[in-house]
Amino acid sequence: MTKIGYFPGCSLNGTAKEYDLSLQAIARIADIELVELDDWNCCGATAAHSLNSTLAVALPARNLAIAEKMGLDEILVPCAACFSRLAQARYEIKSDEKYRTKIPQLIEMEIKGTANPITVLDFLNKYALDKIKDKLYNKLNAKFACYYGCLLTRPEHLSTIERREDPLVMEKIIYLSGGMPIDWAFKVECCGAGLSVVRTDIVGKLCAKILDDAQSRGADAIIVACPMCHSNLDMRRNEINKNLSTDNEIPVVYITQIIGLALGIDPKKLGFDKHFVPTDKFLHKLQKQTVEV
Amino acid sequence: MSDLINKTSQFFSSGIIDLFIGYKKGRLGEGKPAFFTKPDQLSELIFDENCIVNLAVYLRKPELKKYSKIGILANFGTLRALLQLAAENQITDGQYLILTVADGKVLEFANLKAIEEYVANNLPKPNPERLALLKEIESKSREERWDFWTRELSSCIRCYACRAACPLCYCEQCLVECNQPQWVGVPPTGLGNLEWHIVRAMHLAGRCISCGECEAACPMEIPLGLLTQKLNMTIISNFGQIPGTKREPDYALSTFKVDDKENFIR
Amino acid sequence: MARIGVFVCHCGENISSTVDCAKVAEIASNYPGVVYSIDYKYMCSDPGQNLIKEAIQKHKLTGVVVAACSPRMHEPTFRKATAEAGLNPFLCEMANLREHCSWVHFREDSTTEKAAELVRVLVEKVKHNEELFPIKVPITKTALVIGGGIGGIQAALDIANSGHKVIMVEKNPSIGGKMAQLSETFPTLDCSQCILTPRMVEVAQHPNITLYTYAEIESVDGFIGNFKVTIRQKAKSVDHKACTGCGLCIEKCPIKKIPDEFNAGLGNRAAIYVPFPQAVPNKPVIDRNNCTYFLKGKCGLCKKVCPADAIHYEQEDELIKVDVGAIVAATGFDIKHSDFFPEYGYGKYADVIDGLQFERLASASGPTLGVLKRPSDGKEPESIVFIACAGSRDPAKGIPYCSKICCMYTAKHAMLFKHKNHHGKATVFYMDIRAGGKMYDEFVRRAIEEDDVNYIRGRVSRIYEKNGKLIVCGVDTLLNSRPVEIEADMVVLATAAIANSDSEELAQKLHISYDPYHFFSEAHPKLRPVETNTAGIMLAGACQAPKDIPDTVSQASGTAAKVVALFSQDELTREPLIAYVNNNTCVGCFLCQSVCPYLAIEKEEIRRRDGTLVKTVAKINPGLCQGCGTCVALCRSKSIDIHGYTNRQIYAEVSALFNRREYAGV
Amino acid sequence: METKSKIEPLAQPLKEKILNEINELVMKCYQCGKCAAGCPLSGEMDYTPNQILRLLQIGDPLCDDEVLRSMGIWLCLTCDTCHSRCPQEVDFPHIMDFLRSESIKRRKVHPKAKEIIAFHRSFLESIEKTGRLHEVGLIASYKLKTFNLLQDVDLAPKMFVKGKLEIFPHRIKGKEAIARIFEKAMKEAEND
Repeated sequence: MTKIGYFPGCSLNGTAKEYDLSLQAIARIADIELVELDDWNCCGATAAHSLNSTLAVALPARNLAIAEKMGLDEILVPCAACFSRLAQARYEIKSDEKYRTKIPQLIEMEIKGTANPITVLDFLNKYALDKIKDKLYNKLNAKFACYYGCLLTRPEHLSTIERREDPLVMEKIIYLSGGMPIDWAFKVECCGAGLSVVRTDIVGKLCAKILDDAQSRGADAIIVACPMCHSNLDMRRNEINKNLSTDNEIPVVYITQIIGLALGIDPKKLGFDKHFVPTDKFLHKLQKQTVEV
Repeated sequence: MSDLINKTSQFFSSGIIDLFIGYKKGRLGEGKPAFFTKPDQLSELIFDENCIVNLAVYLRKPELKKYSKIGILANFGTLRALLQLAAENQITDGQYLILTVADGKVLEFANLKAIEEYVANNLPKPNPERLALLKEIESKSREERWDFWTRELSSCIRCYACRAACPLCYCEQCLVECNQPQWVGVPPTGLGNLEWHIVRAMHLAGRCISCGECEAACPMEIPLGLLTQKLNMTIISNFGQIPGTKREPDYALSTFKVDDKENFIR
Repeated sequence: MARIGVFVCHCGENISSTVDCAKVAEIASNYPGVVYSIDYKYMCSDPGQNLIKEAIQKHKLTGVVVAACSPRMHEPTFRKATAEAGLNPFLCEMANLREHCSWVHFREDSTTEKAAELVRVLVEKVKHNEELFPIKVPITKTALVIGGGIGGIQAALDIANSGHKVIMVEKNPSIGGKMAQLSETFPTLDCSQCILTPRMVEVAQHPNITLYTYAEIESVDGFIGNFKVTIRQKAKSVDHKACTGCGLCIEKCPIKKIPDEFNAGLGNRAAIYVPFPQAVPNKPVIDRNNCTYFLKGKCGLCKKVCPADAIHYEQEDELIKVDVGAIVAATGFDIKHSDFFPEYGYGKYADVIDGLQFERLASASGPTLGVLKRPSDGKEPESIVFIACAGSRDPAKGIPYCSKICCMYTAKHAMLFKHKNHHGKATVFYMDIRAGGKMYDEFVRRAIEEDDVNYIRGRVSRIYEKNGKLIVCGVDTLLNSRPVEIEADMVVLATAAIANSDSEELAQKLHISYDPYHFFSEAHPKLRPVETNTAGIMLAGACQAPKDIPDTVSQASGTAAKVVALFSQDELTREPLIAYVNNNTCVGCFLCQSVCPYLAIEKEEIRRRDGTLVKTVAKINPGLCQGCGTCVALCRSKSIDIHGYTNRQIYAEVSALFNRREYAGV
Repeated sequence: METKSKIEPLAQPLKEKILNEINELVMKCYQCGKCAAGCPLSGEMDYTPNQILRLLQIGDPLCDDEVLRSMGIWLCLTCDTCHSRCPQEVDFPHIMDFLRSESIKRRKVHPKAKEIIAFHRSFLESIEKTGRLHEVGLIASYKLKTFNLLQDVDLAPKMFVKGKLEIFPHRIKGKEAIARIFEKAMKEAEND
């Protein structure tokens, strides 16, 4: 059984429970053990990054140090925002002498930067796809708009994705899982997650463009790999629809949920009932066979 | 041994050679270079582990000019010397009949390519005692090394036996014999000795085939081979070129490349 | 006995402000062999030179040391003066008191002392100098022109019209180059083909020009006046002598869907083809990579229908050796192609095209016969966005330079569009308008003022497609960076002009240098703009840097003048400061051969009178040797030396430095 | 009694500080506007990215002041679109980070940005206390700070029903260690 470090981050314990559920379900089928970091802490998110640059490195660095101590080489970080913070912290520690000496004093732990954070897309490509491809159960008879947002594709020094302006890695995963990815124009545009609470008006405008494009090209669902993108596009739907002429009802689902469906896992166990935008119609469109996991 | 003698004798009788350079037994049991011009002399021909002299050194002697077809019995050092001489345009493919004895069998090399293959397959490992000695010298401080070499070289009497024994020292006029300008001081004392041996080592850097003849020839027992060996090791580790293994020129110290990363010459 | 004269120059105050020049002259007068010594304010002036000339004659000098500035500056001056006084010019040497002493030290006694030492070293050297005589090299009065675009055509015609032979090599099946692909030309809007094609015909018919099309340079050896060039004539599979150019083969060829290079991929051609109707020569070649006969061994339709029996499948590449005296590289440029602009969807959206494709769409000979139709659906566009600096001035994409031609051709494109569609909307996104040139800025103003082209200052961030329209997202930086989104039917990217993909390879064959972007380097950016650092090889056109047609033609004529000036002499004179071999001591190991950067070392056989070989020794080719001295340093037996810098001379200099004596109480 | 006179150093242009402290050269910007064209928020900003760079390029204290008081620096989402498309490779998000901390340090924060900072502060407080983010605590604290008492009231019950809100925070074992990290990092920021 493959063992890999796991940093769920605060969202997957709260607003993005379905992401955690579906990811764990896939991992079980793919025979991968996700080893949660002991007593991990919040990465600091945009807040630390906006207010205190030292804190912005120190908070994620503590998690990296924990992983190192646990002997983990790779940490799966499903939240793109957390991934960005962890990867940036590792980058700073490895490239900046100042941080190399300062951080161990702050976190009171040794850190070399040996544990490498990876995104959920890296994880699926590298560990899961091969193992689940024989276990695919359902044909995903729907069109999917794969949405990357900013933090999976940028900045260049952290991203592992090729063709940053027009990435295809998520599309490839969806295609291999039996779905039909569509070409659309807003897959790497920013949804405005950092201002979700304080400037919901702006978020509404940005997300409206994204949803509108996906709808006009006939997508049945938007696929995301980031809880920030998800909460913006899903929970803020009322705010978004104020900017659109007609109500947009496209469900926003995690890539892990879609793969879960392809594997025949019961939608409830994948947390489909936890979305704000109803997913019934979408699920109905797909075949309904399920397996026990 | 009869096989070797028989074969050589046949080469004489069929007119393939009119001179054969080999070894006969010396007074102390050593293999002594011997020049055979008639088959009936061949009873003295021997080849064993005591035949260490590098016979390639004779090939360019003017005395041999009257012979048109020469055969040579080559030990491993001689074979490498032959390859290096070919790379340096001094002998041509097919010019000599070249024999060696391996595992009791006589081998005749059809051409230089065959020698190249044979050499490649039989390259010996460096002598560990030698390597230990080199390591020991390397571990000394600069001053200690300077003292070591000035002491060793101060005994040089400038007999130039090292030059005479070396199969690759074939210049018609050596630069020590040039007096305008006088590159190297003539009297066998401090600086002049140092100059001579450094020049000699540099001239063999990347060319020395490590036969050990220079050191064996030195009447003052100066460990000359260490200098060339150290230079060779540096070249092998930096450029991967092993002298005396290729019949085409492949000389680390003299190759201009258009895409050289240093642009001093463009 | 040596009789040396020393001439110490003050260089105004450049030397005398820190060096006591009179003292240097006085000290030098005590050096062994020095019979005359003097200082003067400006030694390079007429009276200064006369001092030298008079002293040579009056004191019967055998050597001259001028202690002044760098030899780079005035060595030719003083050597000429020496020669005029009847002494071999190479018996004159310079001690560099200015750059090596006065400019880098303060005024102190030791500065004067150092100056005196520099003079002494040169006095010792000049005692060993020998009389040297310039080398004469014959000149083959035929020029090779590589590339048959407008640059190559102009150079070839100018040289040929001066009465010299020209060989032109063009890699494509026709000459004409990029200019043949253009629709109209700025700033006059005259038709490109109308002014170009008569010149193409002139090249083909000129008695002094031999034309090889569909041919490439295989190798170049030799040196100025004496190049030996091998040309690879690629197999055309068509006998051009027999072919009448009737076109039946092209008509019958079943393979017709090959993207047409001449139309920048916007049209198709057959596997046997003439690139365009006005091609020179106007006879087809077979593209073997796409021909069924060559791929599968059957078909042969063209051969069957050819009335002249001109199709020869068995034809092979031919290597042609020619001797030429000068080479003109006029290989032109390329433009950056697809996948370079993912944010602009270049390569993804059919209607995002490059400038050359627009030229073909606008050209009367193009795939749409001059009607602007967008590639995706053939619709005539109502709104076109033109984006300047697409890749140029973009260090992030590896091209920091300005491509120079885009500002003008973008204005032209917008104008051509507006002329064809008066109600159409033309928008140009630009960063700066660089329209330096006769009537150039007026041309851009005309596009803005008369043709109502909307120029927006700002760089486009991205382009996406929505409902059949291309949405172009930019800002107007002149309007408080207000966001601008324009719906366009077509977008034209003025993609960067780049060097040809094979330019590095050609530069290496020619032994010429190139810049980091693989454009060929000129010898001096201001004073020698058409020559390369390799004597006898010149440049014309955009192979050197992006250039428009007028600049290319001017440079080509300049290059032709250089070639004709070279050909006006029968022999070439070179400085004799080159290596030479001592045949007595050379043992012929030829390790010097691989070290020579100029391939100047050859083999020479020394034979007795009866023809028997004594030995093979190294020989320096005086035409190729540049006197760098690398071989001298390498030669173990010291058999190579260099005229003017012999081992004896250098040794004398070095020994002088080590054997210091007090010559005056400095 | 000895009195220490504290002499204010001559105002150093921000662009020099940016070069010295984070090694970004604002002079590289040639004002093409590609950043503003791609920025999802440039329409909302008082100064767009290129305009902020222009103000910095001038190097005048008044211009620097305008930058630090601008709203634009607070709207930046750090999405990196500007940087990834910049032909001159100016790492603008990096410069933005610097400008925000400088703006707080010099007490020049735009009035409308106070809510954004309040949110960030509430967020950090939540982490400082428990080691992880506690959404209920965060929202409550943020509302107290901003008096936006009605914001998102419709969301919370729904989230609770869907099991997405925890009423009580999860406190990690190493929360003292986290508190010490905060203490040291804050002290450092003050000393800078």
